[in-house]
Amino acid sequence: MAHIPAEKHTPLVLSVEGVTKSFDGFKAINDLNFYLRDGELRTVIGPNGAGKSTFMDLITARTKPDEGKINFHKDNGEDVDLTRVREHHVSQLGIGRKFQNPTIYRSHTVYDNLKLSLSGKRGLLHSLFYKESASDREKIYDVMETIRLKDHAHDLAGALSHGQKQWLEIGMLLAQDPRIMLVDEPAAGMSDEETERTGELLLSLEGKHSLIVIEHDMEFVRQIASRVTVLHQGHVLKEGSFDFVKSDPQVIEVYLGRQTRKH
Amino acid sequence: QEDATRDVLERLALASSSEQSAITEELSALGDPYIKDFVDAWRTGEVFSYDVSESETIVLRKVSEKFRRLSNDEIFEIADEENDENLSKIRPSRKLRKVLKTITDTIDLSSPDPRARIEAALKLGLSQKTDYLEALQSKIETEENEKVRLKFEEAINISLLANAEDDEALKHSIARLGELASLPARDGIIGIQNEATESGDAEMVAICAEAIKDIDSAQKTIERWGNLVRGMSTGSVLLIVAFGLAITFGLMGIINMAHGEFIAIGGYTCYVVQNLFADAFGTQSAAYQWFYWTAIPISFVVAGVIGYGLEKGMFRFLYKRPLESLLATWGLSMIMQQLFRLNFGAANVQVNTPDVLIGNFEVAGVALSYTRIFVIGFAVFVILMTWLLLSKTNLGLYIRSVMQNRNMASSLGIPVSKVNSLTFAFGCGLAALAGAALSQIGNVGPTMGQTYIVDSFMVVVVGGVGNLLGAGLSAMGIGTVDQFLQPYWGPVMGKIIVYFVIILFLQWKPGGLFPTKSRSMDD
Amino acid sequence: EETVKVGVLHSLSGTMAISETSLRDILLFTFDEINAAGGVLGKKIEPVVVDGASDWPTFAEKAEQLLAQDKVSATFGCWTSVSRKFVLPVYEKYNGLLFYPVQYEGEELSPNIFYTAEAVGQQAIPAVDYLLEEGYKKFYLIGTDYVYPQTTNLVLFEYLQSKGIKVENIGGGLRKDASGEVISAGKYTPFSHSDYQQIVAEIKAFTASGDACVINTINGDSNVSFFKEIAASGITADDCPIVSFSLSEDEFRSLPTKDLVGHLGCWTYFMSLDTPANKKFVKNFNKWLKTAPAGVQKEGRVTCSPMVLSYNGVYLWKAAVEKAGTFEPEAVIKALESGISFDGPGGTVTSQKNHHLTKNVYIGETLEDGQFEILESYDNVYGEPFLKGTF
Amino acid sequence: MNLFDNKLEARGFIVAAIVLLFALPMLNGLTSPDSFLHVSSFQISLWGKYVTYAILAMSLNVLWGYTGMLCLCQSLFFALGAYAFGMYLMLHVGVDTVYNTALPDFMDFQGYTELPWYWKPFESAPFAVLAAVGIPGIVSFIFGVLVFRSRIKGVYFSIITQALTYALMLLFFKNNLELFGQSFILFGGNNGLNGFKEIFGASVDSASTQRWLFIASVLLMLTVYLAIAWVLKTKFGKVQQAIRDSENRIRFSGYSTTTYKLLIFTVCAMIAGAAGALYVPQVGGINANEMTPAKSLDVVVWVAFGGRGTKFGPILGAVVVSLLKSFFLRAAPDSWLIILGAIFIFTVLFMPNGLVGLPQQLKPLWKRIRSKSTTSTVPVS
Amino acid sequence: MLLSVRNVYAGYDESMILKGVSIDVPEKKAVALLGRNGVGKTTLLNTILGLVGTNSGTIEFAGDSIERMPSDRRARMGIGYVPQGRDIFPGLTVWENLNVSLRVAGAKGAEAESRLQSVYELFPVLKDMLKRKGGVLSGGQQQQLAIGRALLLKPKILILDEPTEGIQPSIIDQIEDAIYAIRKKGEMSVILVEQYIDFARNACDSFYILERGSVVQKGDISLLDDDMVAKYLTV
Ligand SMILES: Nc1ncnc2c1ncn2[C@@H]1O[C@H](COP(=O)(O)OP(=O)(O)OP(=O)(O)O)[C@@H](O)[C@H]1O
Ligand SMILES: Nc1ncnc2c1ncn2[C@@H]1O[C@H](COP(=O)(O)OP(=O)(O)OP(=O)(O)O)[C@@H](O)[C@H]1O
Ligand SMILES: NC(N)=O
Ligand SMILES: [Mg+2]
Ligand SMILES: [Mg+2]
Repeated sequence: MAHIPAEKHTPLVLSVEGVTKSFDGFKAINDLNFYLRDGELRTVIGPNGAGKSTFMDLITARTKPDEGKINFHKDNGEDVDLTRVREHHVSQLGIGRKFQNPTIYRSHTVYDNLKLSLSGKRGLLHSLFYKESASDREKIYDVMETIRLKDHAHDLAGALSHGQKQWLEIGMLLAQDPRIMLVDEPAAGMSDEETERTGELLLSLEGKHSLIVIEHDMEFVRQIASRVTVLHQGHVLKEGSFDFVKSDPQVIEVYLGRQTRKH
Repeated sequence: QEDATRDVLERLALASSSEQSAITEELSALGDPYIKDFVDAWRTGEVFSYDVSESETIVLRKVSEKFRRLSNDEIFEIADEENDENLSKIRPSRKLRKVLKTITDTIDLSSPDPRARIEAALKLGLSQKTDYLEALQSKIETEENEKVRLKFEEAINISLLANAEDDEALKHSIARLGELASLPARDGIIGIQNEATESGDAEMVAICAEAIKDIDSAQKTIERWGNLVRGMSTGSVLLIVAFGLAITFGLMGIINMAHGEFIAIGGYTCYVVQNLFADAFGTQSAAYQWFYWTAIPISFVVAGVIGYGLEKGMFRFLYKRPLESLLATWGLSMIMQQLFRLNFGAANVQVNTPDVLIGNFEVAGVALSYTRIFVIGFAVFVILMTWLLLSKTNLGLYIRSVMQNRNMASSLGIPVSKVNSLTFAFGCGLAALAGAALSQIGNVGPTMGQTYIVDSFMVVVVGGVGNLLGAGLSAMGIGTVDQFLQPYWGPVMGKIIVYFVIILFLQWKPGGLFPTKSRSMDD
Repeated sequence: EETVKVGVLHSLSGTMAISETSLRDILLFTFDEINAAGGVLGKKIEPVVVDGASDWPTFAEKAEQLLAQDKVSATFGCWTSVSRKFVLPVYEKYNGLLFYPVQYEGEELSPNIFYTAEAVGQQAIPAVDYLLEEGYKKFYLIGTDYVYPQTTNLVLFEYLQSKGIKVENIGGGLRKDASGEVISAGKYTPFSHSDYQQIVAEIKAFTASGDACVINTINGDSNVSFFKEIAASGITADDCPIVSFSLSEDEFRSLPTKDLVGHLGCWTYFMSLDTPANKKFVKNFNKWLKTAPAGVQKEGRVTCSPMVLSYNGVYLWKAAVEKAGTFEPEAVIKALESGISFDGPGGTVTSQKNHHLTKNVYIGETLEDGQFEILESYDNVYGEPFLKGTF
Repeated sequence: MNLFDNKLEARGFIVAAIVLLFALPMLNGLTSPDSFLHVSSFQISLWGKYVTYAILAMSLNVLWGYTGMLCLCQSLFFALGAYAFGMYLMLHVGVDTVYNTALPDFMDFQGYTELPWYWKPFESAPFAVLAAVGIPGIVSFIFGVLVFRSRIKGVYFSIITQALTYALMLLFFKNNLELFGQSFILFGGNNGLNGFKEIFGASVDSASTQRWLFIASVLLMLTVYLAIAWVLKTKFGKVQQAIRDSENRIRFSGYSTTTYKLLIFTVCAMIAGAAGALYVPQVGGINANEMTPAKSLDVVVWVAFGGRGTKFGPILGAVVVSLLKSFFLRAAPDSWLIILGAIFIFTVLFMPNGLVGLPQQLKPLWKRIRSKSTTSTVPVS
Repeated sequence: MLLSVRNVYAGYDESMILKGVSIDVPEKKAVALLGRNGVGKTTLLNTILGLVGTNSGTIEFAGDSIERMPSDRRARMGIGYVPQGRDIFPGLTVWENLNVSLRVAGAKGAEAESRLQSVYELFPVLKDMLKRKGGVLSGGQQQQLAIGRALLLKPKILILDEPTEGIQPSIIDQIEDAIYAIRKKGEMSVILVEQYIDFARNACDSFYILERGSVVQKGDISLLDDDMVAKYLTV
């Protein structure tokens, strides 16, 4: 079903080929093929349990596939098989992720959460002798501005509300400035207006970064999506423009339902 | 005939050591089974001399708390056993006992108990005395039990090692002993082999070597099976101790440093109940035999109640600070240990074994004591009980939910604080059950639990924290590996290797045999 | 009223409390007895009791505290050899005086310690002599893995061979160094070992052909597991007697004595000794227990060799102080070295120049009530700490 | 970068340094024993021992308090350091008058006439000092690689470290190690190493040696304190704490937690080893008893008691618990366990932040008392 | 009034989050609780459940004052809670997660069966996954489980903290229908915290808006107009 996109503006950054993953006999991901272009913003939708988060787990080496290859194409033309490296290495390659459930460093302040996420070296010596530069600080403040947690800069992240944690994790992703951003349900727990702002934020990142965004909020998807992949039972069910997938009867049946909600 | 025997025995008991040898001759001629009965009683301090008058001394035998006159079995009232000047305990000298032993062994050759016949035969065979050889040879004719016959044959051949008429007969005996895989004969055959080597009798040397090889290979097989059986028994000890831990630690997340002391509560409860029974019924009574079976449930309840109280008074406040529970339980452990010392003395105390658990069970050369068999059975019982509780009852379901998420459980209406208290009480009760079981194979004292704690923690992690089936399997595995390593490496190196094997095992399965699966980030 | 301070340094908590608490008790009794009789040089004894907590650095610390802060005239204490090794330099540094009461391996001689304890020659050797006399031909050696059993068994290994016992008839295993010399004989288990199934199976096989006995130097609570396993396996004292060197009447309180009936012990004192001195001693101790301070267990108490050797130590010290006319350790040691006798519950003991005691040795057989029946005695055996390599 | 959190801490540090490094040694060395200012050698060596305990506690605190690894083998590393240095001391006891050999007595017992090859290097003082730090370092590194690589953590980590302690304890209790049919003499078995005479050519027991050992211990403690304070202020310290909170998460931020943990674990083991090396000449011996799991738990108790995850807590905990224990061992030999146990339970129930948290905890109470006393003077309007 | 919260002050450790909040939930009515991130909505719900203690103020439920009661008693009195962040029991299977509710509610036999059927109808996926551990479900599946579990209790009042988070559109519709049906049939009262204003509008009778720990607006749901949304719910 999936195919390499026809428009050849930019090179691929990620190709997922023939990936299968099962848990105790249950195939969560089933012969999945997926390609992402440099600078592309791809939206992934699909029913609960379709395997979207598992897909991100596979890319970030949190889970190892049973079969298939996941290649990250570096700028220098080198390929890295992401199924053979460890999580921190994936991150160092420039793949960042926001998890579905907000995960942050609870007993660090908002500021330190961002500081730890800032792009840069991750070695032992580096972190021992790292000195915070003015530009680093500026960057952190910029991010805090964007996620509107400036007032909470020195509050412990564990004490934030659910929505604020979501924001903080988005901020951590921004601070990390990775080449590929994997964003799992960024709009969950946000108000309509915030959701829209998040959409704008993501759109502004398009081009500079490659993004994979998972969301269930159709309004949000409409806002950001040029290209949508629909996953179902671990496999690509449909791929195409928002309007194309939205009106697909199969997608409606397994995912969208009657679509009575008006906005 | 018994009257005659009794008469001789009375004379023997009162005789001076110089007169005794003559009397034993008489006795061996009698061959009455009562001799054995009496000799046992004599040896274990149940026989007394009593001065009826200046000149007359009689022999009394204490049978279930009553004194009976040896000669006529009349009950003889003794008002004050402790302070009666005329009464004094008598016992056979070491030398006399040895003589009596061969007499009783000969008697035992006709015992109705096949095991007694076997043992007696081997003893008499090993003595390699011609008199006994004859006795054995005549008995084997009438022996009907096939197993016993084989043993008789073995005994005869062992005796023949020293008494064979000629070299041919000797060679035959040796070969037969090899076939019979007779371990008792091994030393004797080696002796013959050595002599033969010196005298240059190559054929004899070869026959001996062959026999020894047979014996050794049979012994190897016995050893292997023995290791397996002993491994299970070691494993079940670990398991019993580990189950309480699996509850308090695996499920509740409380690192209970006082777990060992709860085990000791079980041991001491058995001790106290034993003493109460002894006071109430006397140690000779049939009722006394029940002390242990009564003590088991009591120990569970006692520890459970104490655990319940402690949970209410202390641990309740610590769920939000699980690491602190380590410090609290450490303090608790110190206090409990010293309270045991102050109450029961610093020395260990002694818990008796009920008569039904005395002795061992032997199959094909592999022996396992009844206490060990009991412990294996007890472990199975504890597993079943715990499994039933956790998976088949409301409380079990509540326990598991509360342990997973306290707040959510209470938001759903589960009485969390009650469940917590009951779970902790249950864990403590299990610990005490372990103590009750251990009282049969080890010592009972203030630090009795500590010995097993490290091993039991290993059982819990190898099984997968919070997984009871895993705990069962890992306990058996660890026990068996331990027993198989011991013969080669000795108990200490064996144990060290077990630990390193476990470390390597966790390399392969870091979450234990049955790791808890979760997609959550923070575990 | 003037007093003289003495130290009591035993473990009242931890693993060794099982054994050592009784020694604290007997010492308190002895001091009370002496004080009631007028004290020493007219001064009452004031004991300073400290808990060594079964922890050797703690022993060293408390020993130093007794010497440096309390300035005790003498100390009575220690059970394990390692605790003695840890306090030894302290006594030498402060030039103090320690009385050590528990059977030990020898191979040591400190000018500041008096070893009232049984040396190997006062326990193991007589016991083996007895067994040889009884006609035993195979000896299985088992012990706890530490210096006392290791050294004792090494001495016995040499001794048995000198008596014509073949190496293959000495069970438990041998360990040799690179040059092939035997450096360790016997089977060893760690402290508090509790699983003797394997070893008992081995012993059973070893004894299958008869005339075998076991020399047991297991220390502490492992003995319970060991004897329970032995009893369950059907090995009886008649088939194969076990002679234990670290089981006294006090340990029997916690052992299934029914299972031990007929097995042997060897000490320089037994509670069952039928002498007026012993009768009086036992009676007085029991009387004292009724009024003993809190913390002293009052029921079911017995006396045993380490207790009596502690008791003897105090009286020897008293006699030496009186002879020297001073509490100064140096003078007291001199007096002791000159040979002082005391008629103790186990017979007369005499201090030797080499800081050990000459005393009577008894072989006993265990009875079901936890007492020994005395089978044999050897009078006035000289205490010699250096036996290794002498056979 | 300022290493201290506030002025109070900085001043406290300087005062402590002066008192411990100068005042106490001087009161020991320069006053006459009868003077009431005199600090006895006994006190000096006692406090020297406590200081090494404090260092040990600090090293555990870095693991447990700051990185969330409840390590139950910290006193194993301490003991390894002590053994390494103890071996050096053991080889410098001179020719014993009893045996007429320079070999350690336990070797002589077993008929050794020559020092085995693996003991030989320890005749050299520099080697022994290096080994005291290096052996715990190597052991912890190898063990750490195994454990961290396979992501053993949480209670699994605690228990596996306990198993390591236990296994090595059993080994060190042995007199001989039998391998390949040969026996190797180990480290004195249950008796361990003791009876030392000389250290770097000076008498171990002399007052001045004890004084120098005390000073060296204090120096090490102060250095470790500063190092911890420094690391806490760096990004490394933040990574460390993030590992404690959510090790899984920080991997996705690109940090190799395995490497971080390995370094922390190894360095802490080396610190513990160094403390052990300083401990052994001050105590006069080492045996495998120091490796029992209970000893490692003692350290955990010190840290929890003083205040986990605080810089000063472990020091306070180690010293106060040791002091209390030492005091009650003599003052209440029959009931000290009960007293100390009750103190621990009290601490847990009523002092959630340990001893160091006490002032903070008492502040509101103090405020209330003060405000009460002030309101009572002000007439109600 | 089924539930009335009166002038409640509550918070964590040192920081006071709720500053004198009062809300009323009538019998058989659905109330929406709205507000920006971090204003204290979850805190308020936790206070009602007793997971966060009150400093002052009263909470009355079905005529009893409950603010000093332990959470589990409150729950057994008839408060069902679907927390934010789907606190299911990860180590229990889906079936066990559901069974907990049935056991607590004492529902057996046919009664239990019918309750289960209605949950399966709403969330068919759960039925296929009864044997799977809760912890391995996908986010949306966990959310469905959490809602199902609360429904099985048949509480007098159902408290939902952003229940639609992470759920696919078709099922959100069904949840909306379900709440609507509950209201219609008068089965239970509902407190709904939502960011999805339309969802709240469709599902609820009245609303409260929280800002910095205080109620700033309340009224019938029809009064919730775009101005109000703009003023209080956008940034
Ligand atoms: N470790 C695991 N063990 C067993 N099953 C798993 C595991 N991880 C995921 N699954 C199953 O795989 C399927 C896909 O889960 P995943 O979280 O990827 O779904 P999703 O598309 O992200 O759904 P949602 O929209 O609800 O977040 C689910 O049915 C889930 O139960
Ligand atoms: N555990 C906690 N400790 C301290 N402060 C907390 C804690 N949880 C929440 N807070 C603070 O309380 C305030 C209210 O949080 P709450 O979770 O009630 O917000 P909310 O209205 O539910 O927000 P959201 O829409 O993001 O879920 C927030 O400012 C948050 O920082
Ligand atoms: N000296 C002893 N028994 O350790
Ligand atoms: Mg998902
Ligand atoms: Mg909320």
